[in-house]
Amino acid sequence: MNLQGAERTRIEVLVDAPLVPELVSLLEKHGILGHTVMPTLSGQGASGRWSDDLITSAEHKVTLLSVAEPARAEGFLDDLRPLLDSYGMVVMISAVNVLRPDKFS
Amino acid sequence: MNLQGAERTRIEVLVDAPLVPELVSLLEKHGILGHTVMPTLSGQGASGRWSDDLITSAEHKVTLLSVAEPARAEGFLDDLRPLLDSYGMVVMISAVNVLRPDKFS
Amino acid sequence: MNLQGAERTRIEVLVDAPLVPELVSLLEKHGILGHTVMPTLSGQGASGRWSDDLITSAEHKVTLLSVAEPARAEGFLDDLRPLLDSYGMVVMISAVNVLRPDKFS
Amino acid sequence: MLETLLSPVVLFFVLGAVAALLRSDLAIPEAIGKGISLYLMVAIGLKGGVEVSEAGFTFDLMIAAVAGITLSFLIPVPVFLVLRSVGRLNPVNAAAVSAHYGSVSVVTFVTGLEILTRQQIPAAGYMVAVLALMETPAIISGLLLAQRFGVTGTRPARELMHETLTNGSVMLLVGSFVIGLLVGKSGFASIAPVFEGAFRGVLCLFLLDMGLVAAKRLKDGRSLTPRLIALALAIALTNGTLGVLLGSVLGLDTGTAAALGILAGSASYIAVPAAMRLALPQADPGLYLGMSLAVTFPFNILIGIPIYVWLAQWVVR
Amino acid sequence: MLETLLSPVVLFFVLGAVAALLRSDLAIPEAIGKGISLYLMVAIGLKGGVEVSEAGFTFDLMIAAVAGITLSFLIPVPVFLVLRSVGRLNPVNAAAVSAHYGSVSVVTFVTGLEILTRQQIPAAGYMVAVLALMETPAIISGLLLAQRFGVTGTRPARELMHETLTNGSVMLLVGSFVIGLLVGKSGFASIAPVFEGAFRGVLCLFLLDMGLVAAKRLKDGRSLTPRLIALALAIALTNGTLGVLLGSVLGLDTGTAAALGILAGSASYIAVPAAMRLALPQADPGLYLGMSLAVTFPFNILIGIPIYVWLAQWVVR
Amino acid sequence: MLETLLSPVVLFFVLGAVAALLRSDLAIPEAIGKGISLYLMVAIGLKGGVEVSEAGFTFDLMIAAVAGITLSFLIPVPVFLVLRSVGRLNPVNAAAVSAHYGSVSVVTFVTGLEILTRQQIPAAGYMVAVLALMETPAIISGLLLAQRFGVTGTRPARELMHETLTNGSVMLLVGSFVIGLLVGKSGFASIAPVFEGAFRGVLCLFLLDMGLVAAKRLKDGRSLTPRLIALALAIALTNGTLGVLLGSVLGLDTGTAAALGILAGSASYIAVPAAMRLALPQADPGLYLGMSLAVTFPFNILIGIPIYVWLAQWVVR
Ligand SMILES: Nc1ncnc2c1ncn2[C@@H]1O[C@H](COP(=O)(O)O)[C@@H](O)[C@H]1O
Ligand SMILES: Nc1ncnc2c1ncn2[C@@H]1O[C@H](COP(=O)(O)O)[C@@H](O)[C@H]1O
Ligand SMILES: Nc1ncnc2c1ncn2[C@@H]1O[C@H](COP(=O)(O)O)[C@@H](O)[C@H]1O
Ligand code: NA
Ligand code: NA
Ligand code: NA
Repeated sequence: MNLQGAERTRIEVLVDAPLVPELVSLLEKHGILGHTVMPTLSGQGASGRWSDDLITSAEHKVTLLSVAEPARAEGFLDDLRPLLDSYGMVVMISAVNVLRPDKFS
Repeated sequence: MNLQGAERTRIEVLVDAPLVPELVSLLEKHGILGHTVMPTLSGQGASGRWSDDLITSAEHKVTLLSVAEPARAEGFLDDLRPLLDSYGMVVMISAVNVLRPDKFS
Repeated sequence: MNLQGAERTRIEVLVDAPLVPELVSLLEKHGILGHTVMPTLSGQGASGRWSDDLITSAEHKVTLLSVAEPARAEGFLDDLRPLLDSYGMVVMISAVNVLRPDKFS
Repeated sequence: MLETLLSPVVLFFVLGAVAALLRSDLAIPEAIGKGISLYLMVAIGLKGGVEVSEAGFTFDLMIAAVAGITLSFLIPVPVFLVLRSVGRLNPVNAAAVSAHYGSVSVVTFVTGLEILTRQQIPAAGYMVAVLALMETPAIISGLLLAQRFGVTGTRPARELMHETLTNGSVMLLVGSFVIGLLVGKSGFASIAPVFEGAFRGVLCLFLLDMGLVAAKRLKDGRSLTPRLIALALAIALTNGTLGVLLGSVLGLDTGTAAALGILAGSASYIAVPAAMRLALPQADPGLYLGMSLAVTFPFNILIGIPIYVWLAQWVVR
Repeated sequence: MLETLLSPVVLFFVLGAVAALLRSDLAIPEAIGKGISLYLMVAIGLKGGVEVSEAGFTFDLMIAAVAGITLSFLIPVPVFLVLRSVGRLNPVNAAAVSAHYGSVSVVTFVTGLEILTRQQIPAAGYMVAVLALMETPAIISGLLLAQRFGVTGTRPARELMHETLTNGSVMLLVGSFVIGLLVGKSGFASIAPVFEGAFRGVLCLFLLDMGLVAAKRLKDGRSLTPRLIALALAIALTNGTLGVLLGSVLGLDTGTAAALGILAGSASYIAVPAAMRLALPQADPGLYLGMSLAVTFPFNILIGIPIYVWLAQWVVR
Repeated sequence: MLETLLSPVVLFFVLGAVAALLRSDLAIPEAIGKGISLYLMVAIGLKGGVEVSEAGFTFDLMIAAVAGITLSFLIPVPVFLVLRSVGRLNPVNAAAVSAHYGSVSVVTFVTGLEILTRQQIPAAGYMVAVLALMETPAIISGLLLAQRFGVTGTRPARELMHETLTNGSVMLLVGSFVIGLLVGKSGFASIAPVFEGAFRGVLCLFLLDMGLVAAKRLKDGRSLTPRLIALALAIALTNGTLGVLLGSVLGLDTGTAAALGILAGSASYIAVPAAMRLALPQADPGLYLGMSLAVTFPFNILIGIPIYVWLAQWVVR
């Protein structure tokens, strides 16, 4: 299919809420200045089931979405790899087309 | 990879909540009758950081998701372009496969 | 574009909240042990408009996201097809790359 | 009846409905609406429990309980037949709707209690227990009806039974009732400011929300035809009248007989829809929620309750 | 003035602001903040309605209403001109900001009422109606100003009118006011624990939230320049003074004149931003929310209100 | 002890736990739970501040403060050693868990105060200040322990210090305490209906939620072994006993010594987990939340508090 716009890399990271600022710093280090955080309700993985009770936010998970220029995304992902296990993150990478591509450099 | 189902265009628009009805009208004008709105928590872009405080909903951002027949999606996106700057939207376009493709005409 | 990581199938199902446990059982039956549930706010489709009022959760819709090994995804989707109409679900399938692919078998 | 309409509780319901009909953007956040409905169930459960702890387990209580359970079990049958014949619904939809009318609406009941108290003919405290008992039998009837007509639910009966009995609102009502019984009047005193003093005010806010939700649904008009709207009114009125008469025959006092009528005439829109979405996914939620929430509920709040109360005053000697 | 600063309501505002400035992770969930703001509007509407039901529709009420509407209509004009010339804003931004200053802030008003009551010079109950009347005229002025300078809004005038008049906060204020009028003092009694007894305490929690939100926004400093911050202060002070003087000239009593000043000096951050985002999407929300919410609001809570009150005590003989 | 179990607050905790164990779908919306927990912290802070404003800064206050800080600092050390040897945890997990036990649980403390008040041996008002002071030192101890065993946290010490001190719950407790001090008994009167009158009722709703959350977590059993469950009980009991004895030796009165025991015996599940997730991301949150929230918390509510109170009555002459 032929889509409008210019291609960029879409990175989605499912991560515990307290760790988001760390990841945002890492994004910024690679010159990726835009992101959006989205909520989740519950889930299940190797470490069991969880659902948001918000008595404590330590395990409250959110999705961090960032659309970035492919080369910068590569750099970010390289830096992210060593953190994956201790942070318990799930990372999804796909291609996406955007309008106004200059906004996602 | 070979995926089940038929290919459609997936449009995701990050937009301020008060503007959603405008976009839905625009979708309908192009015969795209299905959509789903999803919440967001916070973000950062060229115009700074924000997080939902909901004292005022003027800057409360949501994601509008619509899966549409490619030709209709083209038409919608063409009409959307001139609004991008003043509305401050982020638009992502990708291909997606759907089951029951007749529902996404 | 050349993305990092290994390719998997990304399945997103928009479904009424009370039916999620059924779908999770179905995922597990096919050996897909990970998923995440995300909230929605409102939408429109062939059966009309809705928005979350939560007086009753019977029509409260959520998105069930699962990233799975392609063959297992196929099996799951085959089992899902007959339920589509009565459950009123919307199913999106796409390819996604993941880091730590062993987690998404 | 005008007096009823001028109660703040009912006026807030009207305000919500008017706002929705004018397409106002007024909206109560989901979490707040959910939170208030949990609060109301705790408050009503506690109150009932404390009252029964004072009055003891009486013969009347047992009679009312048996009457309530019987009504909840049996009401779905005629409702099903009417929905099939007059309403022209298919078996699965008719079965799902009929379960809603056999079960009860907590908020209708609570609003009724308010109005009875205002008219100085309070219902007996044990009616809260009857309320809890009436929530679930109708679900079983509805599913049996569906089964008889060849519709097999997707879930094994045992699982469904468990889900219905451990439904959040049932557990909260029953649990709070038991806590009220255990702590009695003296233990309740320290928490009374929240669960008694604040009750009416919070109920106003909830009915504001219910007015918004019900009117929005009526306006969207999903799956509702004039014929079904008429049926939703007639069924409520018939069941309510039946409840009052039964209460009167069984010798309950005026307020209590009226409360039984309110329970019989009301339709569930919390516990039963959740159960039906799961057990009969083929049934159309727009249909059963439309009838119970958008038609029967407002009808009862504005017209039904005054009628049942007036009827009870008339038939109970 | 120190006395004002030591009211719990103001202290909680300061606590919220301090927490945000220290970059604390303290945050009130959105749904709670929204819920409390709905509660405050219902409570204030009811209170006003009940008071007017006691005092009747007086001549003073009409005078104050006309004064309020006039202020809301006219204030945007000079504000627009100042923002264009001194503030160097483009027409669309200047128009959007000016609409905010013509309209009013419910929470500033409520905090003002609290302080007036503490000082035993309460404002008349009908000022709640004036508050509701002042919310929307400024929106029309703002859009007319934008139009005169070649900016055409995206929405047809009729639609916009409808959206503005059915705005959630307007409907809730007016609706609750009418309910208060209808039920009167006796009908209010049963819901008073929630809407009167709990009012001040809940207001504390809301101002805690407002402190957090306002200071966070000031800290992020989106679109705000020192020049615009100075203007946001000067405009509030001028409008507030104007309101008090007008009230005094029209013969309102001390508390009521002070309340008119507080309304005139306050700027909207709920109804108007939502309308502007829709009608003038080209305008920068960071700008108008920054000025009204992050500068004018805290200024009024901490300094403006005491000044207007003191001025009213001085000029009203 | 039976008397304690029949307090409504404890009964609602049991109801929540039972609902979760029966796999009921009962759930309190997140925003409501969060909102209530903020309310409780404000209410308890205000109450403590008002009480200290009446009683003044006494010598006892200083003694209790020093004792509390010391306990919070030192408790992690033996807990760490036991978790390493008996619990067979790796250093990073042992350090993270030990920080939780040095710190405190606000809700356990509040429930304890309720029970002390019911038994007419109230704790001194300044214990709220001690509560706030005990929240953070344990975090520092925990991180120092991790460091000594070669685990370097991911965050610079200064940043972490700042985050811990500006943690939302700490700021809210301390801020409300200061506001209580400033406004005193007279200023508190107007907001007392919300922060005093409603306190017990709201606490019931919160413990309902805590019962649900704790039991659900226990049932899911993430990362919990029987050995760790036994340790979670033994550590709580030992620390609680230690706290009571220390209080008694220092000459505190019965209620205050019991409160110090409750603080020492309780484990954090709000401030510390958030800090640990950030500072020691390698540690397993299922482990430290499981031990503190699913085991120690219910134990303290149902058994620990009565024991510490009884012990205090016995040892304080
Ligand atoms: N295959 C998957 N698809 C979608 N979400 C997943 C998947 N695996 C894990 N997750 C999410 O990531 C969280 C942590 O996963 P884990 O570290 O495997 O326990 C889970 O609780 C899920 O919310
Ligand atoms: N590259 C990006 N990836 C994801 N979200 C973005 C990106 N850029 C902007 N956004 C979102 O869009 C909003 C508006 O962006 P902007 O107009 O650049 O300020 C931001 O606050 C983010 O929530
Ligand atoms: N084309 C679409 N794009 C995105 N969401 C859709 C689409 N069609 C339907 N939906 C969502 O699925 C729900 C049910 O659809 P339907 O069964 O067609 O009423 C709708 O209310 C929407 O939330
Ligand atoms: Na019924
Ligand atoms: Na103004
Ligand atoms: Na401790």
